[in-house]
Amino acid sequence: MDLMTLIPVLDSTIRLSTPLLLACLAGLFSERAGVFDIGLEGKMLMAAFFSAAIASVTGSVWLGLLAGIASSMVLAGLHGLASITFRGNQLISGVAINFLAAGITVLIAQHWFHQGGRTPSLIGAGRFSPIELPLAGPLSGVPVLGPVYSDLLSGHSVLVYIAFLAVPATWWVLYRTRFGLRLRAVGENPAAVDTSGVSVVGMRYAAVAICGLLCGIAGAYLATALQAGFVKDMTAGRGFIALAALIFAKWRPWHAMWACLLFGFLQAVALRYQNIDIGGVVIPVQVMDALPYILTVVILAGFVGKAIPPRAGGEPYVKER
Amino acid sequence: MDKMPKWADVVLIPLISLILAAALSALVILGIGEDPVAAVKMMVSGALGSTYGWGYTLYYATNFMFTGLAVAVAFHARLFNIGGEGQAMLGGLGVALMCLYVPWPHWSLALIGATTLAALFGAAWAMIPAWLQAKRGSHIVITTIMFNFIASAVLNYVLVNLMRPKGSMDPATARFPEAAHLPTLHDLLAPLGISFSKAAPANVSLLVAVAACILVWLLIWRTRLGYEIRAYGHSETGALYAGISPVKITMITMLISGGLAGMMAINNVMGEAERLVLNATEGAGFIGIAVALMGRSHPFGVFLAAILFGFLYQGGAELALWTSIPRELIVVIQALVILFTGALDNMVRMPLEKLFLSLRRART
Amino acid sequence: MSDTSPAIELRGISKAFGPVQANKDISIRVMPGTIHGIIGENGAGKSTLMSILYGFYKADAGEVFINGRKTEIPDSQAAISAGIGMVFQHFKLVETFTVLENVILGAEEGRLLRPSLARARKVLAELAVEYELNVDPDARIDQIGVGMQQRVEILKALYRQADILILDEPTGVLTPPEADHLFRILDNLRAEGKTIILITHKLREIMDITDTVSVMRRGEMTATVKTAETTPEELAELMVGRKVLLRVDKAPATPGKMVLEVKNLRVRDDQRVERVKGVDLNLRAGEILGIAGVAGNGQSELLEVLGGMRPATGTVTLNGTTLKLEGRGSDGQSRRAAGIAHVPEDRQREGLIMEFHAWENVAFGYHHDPAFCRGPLMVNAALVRDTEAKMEKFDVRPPDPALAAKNFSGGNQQKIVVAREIERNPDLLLVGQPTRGVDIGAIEFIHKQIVALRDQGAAVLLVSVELDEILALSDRIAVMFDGRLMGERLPDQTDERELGLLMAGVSGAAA
Amino acid sequence: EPALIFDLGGKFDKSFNEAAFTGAQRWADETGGSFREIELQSEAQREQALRRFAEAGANPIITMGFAMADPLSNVAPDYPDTKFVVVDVTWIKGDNIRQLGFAEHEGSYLVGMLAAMASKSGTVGFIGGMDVPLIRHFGCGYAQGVKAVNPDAKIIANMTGTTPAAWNDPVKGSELTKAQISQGADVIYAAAGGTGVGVLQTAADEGILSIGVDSNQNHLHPGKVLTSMLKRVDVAVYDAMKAGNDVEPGVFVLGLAEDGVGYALDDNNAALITPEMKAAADSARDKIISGDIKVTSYYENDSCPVLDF
Ligand SMILES: Nc1ncnc2c1ncn2[C@@H]1O[C@H](COP(=O)(O)OP(=O)(O)OP(=O)(O)O)[C@@H](O)[C@H]1O
Ligand SMILES: Nc1ncnc2c1ncn2[C@@H]1O[C@H](COP(=O)(O)OP(=O)(O)OP(=O)(O)O)[C@@H](O)[C@H]1O
Ligand SMILES: [Mg+2]
Ligand SMILES: [Mg+2]
Repeated sequence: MDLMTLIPVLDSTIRLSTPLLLACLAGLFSERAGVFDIGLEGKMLMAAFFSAAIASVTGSVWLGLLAGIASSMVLAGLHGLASITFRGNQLISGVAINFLAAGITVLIAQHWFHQGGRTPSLIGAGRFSPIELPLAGPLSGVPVLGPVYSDLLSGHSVLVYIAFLAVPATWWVLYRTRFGLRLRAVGENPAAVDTSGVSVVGMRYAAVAICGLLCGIAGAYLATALQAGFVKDMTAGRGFIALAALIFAKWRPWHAMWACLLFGFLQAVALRYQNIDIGGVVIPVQVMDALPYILTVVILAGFVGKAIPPRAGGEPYVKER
Repeated sequence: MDKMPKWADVVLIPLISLILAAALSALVILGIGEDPVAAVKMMVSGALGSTYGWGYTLYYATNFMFTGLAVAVAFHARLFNIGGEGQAMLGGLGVALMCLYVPWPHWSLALIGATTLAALFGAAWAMIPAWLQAKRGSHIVITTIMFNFIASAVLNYVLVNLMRPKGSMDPATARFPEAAHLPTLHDLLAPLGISFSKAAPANVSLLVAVAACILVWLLIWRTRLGYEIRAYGHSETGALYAGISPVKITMITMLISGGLAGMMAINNVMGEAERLVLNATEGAGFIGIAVALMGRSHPFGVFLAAILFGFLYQGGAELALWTSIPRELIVVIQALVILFTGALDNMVRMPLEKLFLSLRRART
Repeated sequence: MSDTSPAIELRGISKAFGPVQANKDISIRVMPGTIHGIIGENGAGKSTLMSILYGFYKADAGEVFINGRKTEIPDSQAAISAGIGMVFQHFKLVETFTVLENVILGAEEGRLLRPSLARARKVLAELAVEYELNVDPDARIDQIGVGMQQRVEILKALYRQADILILDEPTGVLTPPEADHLFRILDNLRAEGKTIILITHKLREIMDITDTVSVMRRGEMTATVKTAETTPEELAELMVGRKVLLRVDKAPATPGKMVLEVKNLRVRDDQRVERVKGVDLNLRAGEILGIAGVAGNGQSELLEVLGGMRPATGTVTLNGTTLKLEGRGSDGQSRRAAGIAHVPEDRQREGLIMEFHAWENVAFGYHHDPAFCRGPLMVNAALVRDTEAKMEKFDVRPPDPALAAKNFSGGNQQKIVVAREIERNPDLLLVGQPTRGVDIGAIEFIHKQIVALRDQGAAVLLVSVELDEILALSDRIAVMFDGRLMGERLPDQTDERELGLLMAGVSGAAA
Repeated sequence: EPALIFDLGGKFDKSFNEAAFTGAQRWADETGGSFREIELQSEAQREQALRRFAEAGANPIITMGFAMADPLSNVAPDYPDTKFVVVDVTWIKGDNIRQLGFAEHEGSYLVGMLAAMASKSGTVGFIGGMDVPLIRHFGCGYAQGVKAVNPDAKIIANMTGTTPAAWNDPVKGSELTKAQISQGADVIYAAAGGTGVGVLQTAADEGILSIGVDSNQNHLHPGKVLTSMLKRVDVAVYDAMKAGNDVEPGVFVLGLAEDGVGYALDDNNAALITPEMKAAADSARDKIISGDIKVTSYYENDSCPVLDF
């Protein structure tokens, strides 16, 4: 592959990695705090719908983004209610949230827009448009660097840059701040946090809220930047790929970025080429589709380094039986 | 002392959860500008008002019995098998292979053959996550989710590239031969003088599902294996003490669970579609979770919950057909049932426990 | 003293966990600058009371006064602000964090970590000098020993400038020298004017270091006395509610043929740390070998290996046949088939399935016994009958086979386990902590049953952290320290002092 | 009362299914009648939907898409008194089935010519939905039209997928569009149902021209959609509903001559189609009808003379 065919693929990798990355970081906050979340998919879907719906009604993509985030945070709150306050099973709660989002988005979409569960196509200010990085124009002529900067790095929507900036931000919050210390502690041993005089419930709700926020951005990106409107089930399993990436990254921010880029790249390739011929061996597109999941299973199996989740993950914090 | 009586645990709590889910569903219907009472009426008449409705209700219920049992069996060993969907897909592949490539003399033999291979395929698909859980400690929830996606890719490949008949455009297998067609309830009840809709797909698999309920009950509560499964589910260290091998129990339980999920295919693939299509499972693997939760992992509870969900599904399909309420309403109801009977269980349980405790205090 | 108000005063504290009344109307006063001991049997409610004081649990009723002022303690933050620090029975540390991170957790200054860490490093260095509390601030918790971890817990409290320090059974996991070190630290702290509450059930510790002592029994505070004015015997009586007679009438042993021979047994735990480091022992029919030691010195692992619960290397022969120690054939089923019965240390997590009926538990581990089975099915009626018989013989109350195990009291749960195991007439009985949390009447009963089994010719391997129990039951005593046996003693030729030294790894005259 | 069963793309796919809906709606508006409808969610529901409508006495029952062929041939014999209409199926047996095919290659030929005339780069694109002969049939006609205008033109063809999900995957449509643009395409024809929405959107965003399909999609991005290959499913549905119970069973193929296919010209693309382009396309239309131009059908021997898929 030469640069000119590679760049569009990588360009598309960045676009497709963005929702994965946002959702993956969302899951990272939640799971680092000990709240497992298989409801990333549902939260993204909810946000995708509400962002598109509000953007199409108001004509403002920013209002849409806010609505998307709010709706995702409502689901996050529900997850918190079930798994933190009522100490329910986090996995079951996640499953329920995914179904809830899948159903309710279509119901409301149909009720509001009568378009078979879609929103009207977004136009103009209803969508995020690409932004040019400074000097993208003048630099585009420079060999190698030019295309990389002007075609690959420049010209994405603002949410893409937010997603990639969220990686160092997450790292910094997690490892350099008081909040991060407490967040990690609450995922490892909530009793230690509790007896240190910090509210376990508060920390976990905070983490779940951040998770909702990031999922909200991810969903809004799908509906208002990557596409121009909502169609039902438009997340198409991205929440689960993000979950896979999270495990693949062993719950670490920088690794999460690389994992999401890898999975985004696989998607980009699978989108462009139906069957890939590598030295006479034809790899069917289904293998590309399934590769993120297969890789995750391999990682989980511990054949390539062991993925140890936060120790208190998945368990509600119960003081009194 | 228990915090509350057993009947409260197995009857009262699910009932209250169900009522809450129903109430919220009604609010949702109101919210989308429809009339809940009319909707319920239509669901009841569509799902239970005719033998046609019953035929579909029971058809769906059959699916859910298999997947519900699959989840329930695994729950007893404290394993959360989210992979029923993938296992049922693979089961479908097993059924298709058996029906298409073996010249069966009679449907009964075909049913036995197809059931066996469906169960084997489903079990095989559950085996890898089980092995990874038992031997490598990989979280079975995550691996079974991953295996659902992998299963759908496998099926996609097989249907598109291998089993699609020449010249056909659909990614689907050819129709199964006449000899592999299962008798429907119409055929079964006609000799008894009961007339049952010819169009509805409920078929002899229903009887297999009921038999499976009974067998699972026997397995869990009457056999040594069931005893070991339950012991392991309650306490892993206890199982170790008693010489119950965690690896063995995890594997066997998941094989049984996967086998049950796979067996669903005799109903939807062999009994109804009579060919294997993409997405034949239609989410039944996930509904199994709701069914097992509602049924408190007891086969009789699963049986009842499966019928309830069969009703919801058929009723929901009717709604979609005759009103402007989208079929997704049942997805929402399903979500609420899972939420209230599963995740928010304590919301109902905690106040009830307090109530029973203070009642007892008042008595003594 | 009379005009100063107490550092801590609790009034009418009550707390119920569901149906269990853990604390009933408890009042207590602790004067500043003193060490106050709290003793009581397992489950008496000591930890619960202190956890309430520390804001970990919320009391159902009652008031707390700190330095004479009524103080609401809704959470641990409030307790910390009131100057209370607590070292829990089960440490509350984040294992993947460093010592420093654990110390600052919840007591950081500002939103950023670096300044907090820097300050804590300085303070820790000062505290290390002041109180002999040396720890490596950059070590990860899961890489240091329990003694060190306890220091971290104490440092956490001191870092938060606690004036009142609660220690919940701090010596349970310590070797005697470590315990001595701890008591020196506590002395220093008292000298600084700090107030200390010490929970323990070791009477000697109470007598050695406390100024006053309170006794708890079944959720109630039965007495508070000045230590100088009481005796261990009196405290023991207060603790259990009647005169204690910790002697078992038994005839001298008549050891028969060799039953168990263990050579060079080595065991690693789940973290691959070697916990048993080459143990040799043998045991004859008709004798009881008691293994003493501070908890965590490998005796649990020894018992678990023999019971088929974990793999090991070395050789173990039972009645002349070699037992497999790894893989197939080394599990609990094979051990039972070979004639080993096992009363495990933790009846609730191991010996019983708490959700199972009593009759189901009576088959636990023996569920393949042909007497209970027909083909793959279990014959429940036979089990219920068997359970009724055992319940009657062992005086299990209530004698209801259908009751779930969790609904029996601790003593009765233990009786069910002991009945199940002893009634198999094993060649070798493994017993771990047989009377932990069991009332005195049941203790006597269980001890009698063990001796009776010995007299029938069984070999008994007894592991207990209670020296009294070891001394009362054993025909021979071995002490285990750091994964090795420190030598054997005969019960009538040794005493608690000598055994205590051995338990601390001081190997005395003979080996 | 007639009934209409949409295929998986859903009734608002702006394309194939929406054309059917438009036709049905026109009938309803004109006659004041009403019709039943359902959007399928999965393969497994096809038969249930057919049966349920037949049981309830709907007549005729109009179904969309080749995937209905198998369920329909299974169900139709059970309801001899009900008339069934199926679009895009021409090969099944049944006395009560009206099977409608379209000469998509003829319509595609015309839009192919327009594409070649509008292209400045000499490279045009084709994005198909699910990779089935039907869609290759579209692509093949299109390629012949392009080559007729510019024998040197380069045609980039991609299919969205191999399953029905390919009809409803705008993200993939958008990515494929970007890929084709990076290879130089400046006019892209989307024959991909709902996926085409993503194609048209991206083409408009990136400032190139696109060609819609089935319905008139010119209005989706006025001035940016060159034209649409019309497949008059709306007319077929309208006619079937109008005929009611008397709808005539049999196999019918509608081409340019029957006005079953064509290209769209309206205010939205008036500026894009120059009079010369229109003249060329219209004359080709006449010649195809008269037989002077022969557009090869992909079905003839399952291959295309001018394009490899
Ligand atoms: N979190 C809890 N939930 C429910 N019951 C509890 C809880 N903690 C303690 N209990 C119960 O309360 C009672 C008192 O327990 P507590 O831990 O206070 O006893 P203790 O005196 O500290 O015993 P030990 O010497 O074993 O530490 C016991 O019956 C125990 O089972
Ligand atoms: N974890 C628990 N869950 C439910 N009930 C319990 C629990 N622990 C104790 N109980 C109930 O409380 C009662 C008292 O139990 P507890 O263990 O405190 O008894 P006890 O007085 O210590 O008796 P023993 O001396 O036999 O141990 C028991 O009969 C039992 O029904
Ligand atoms: Mg305690
Ligand atoms: Mg007790």
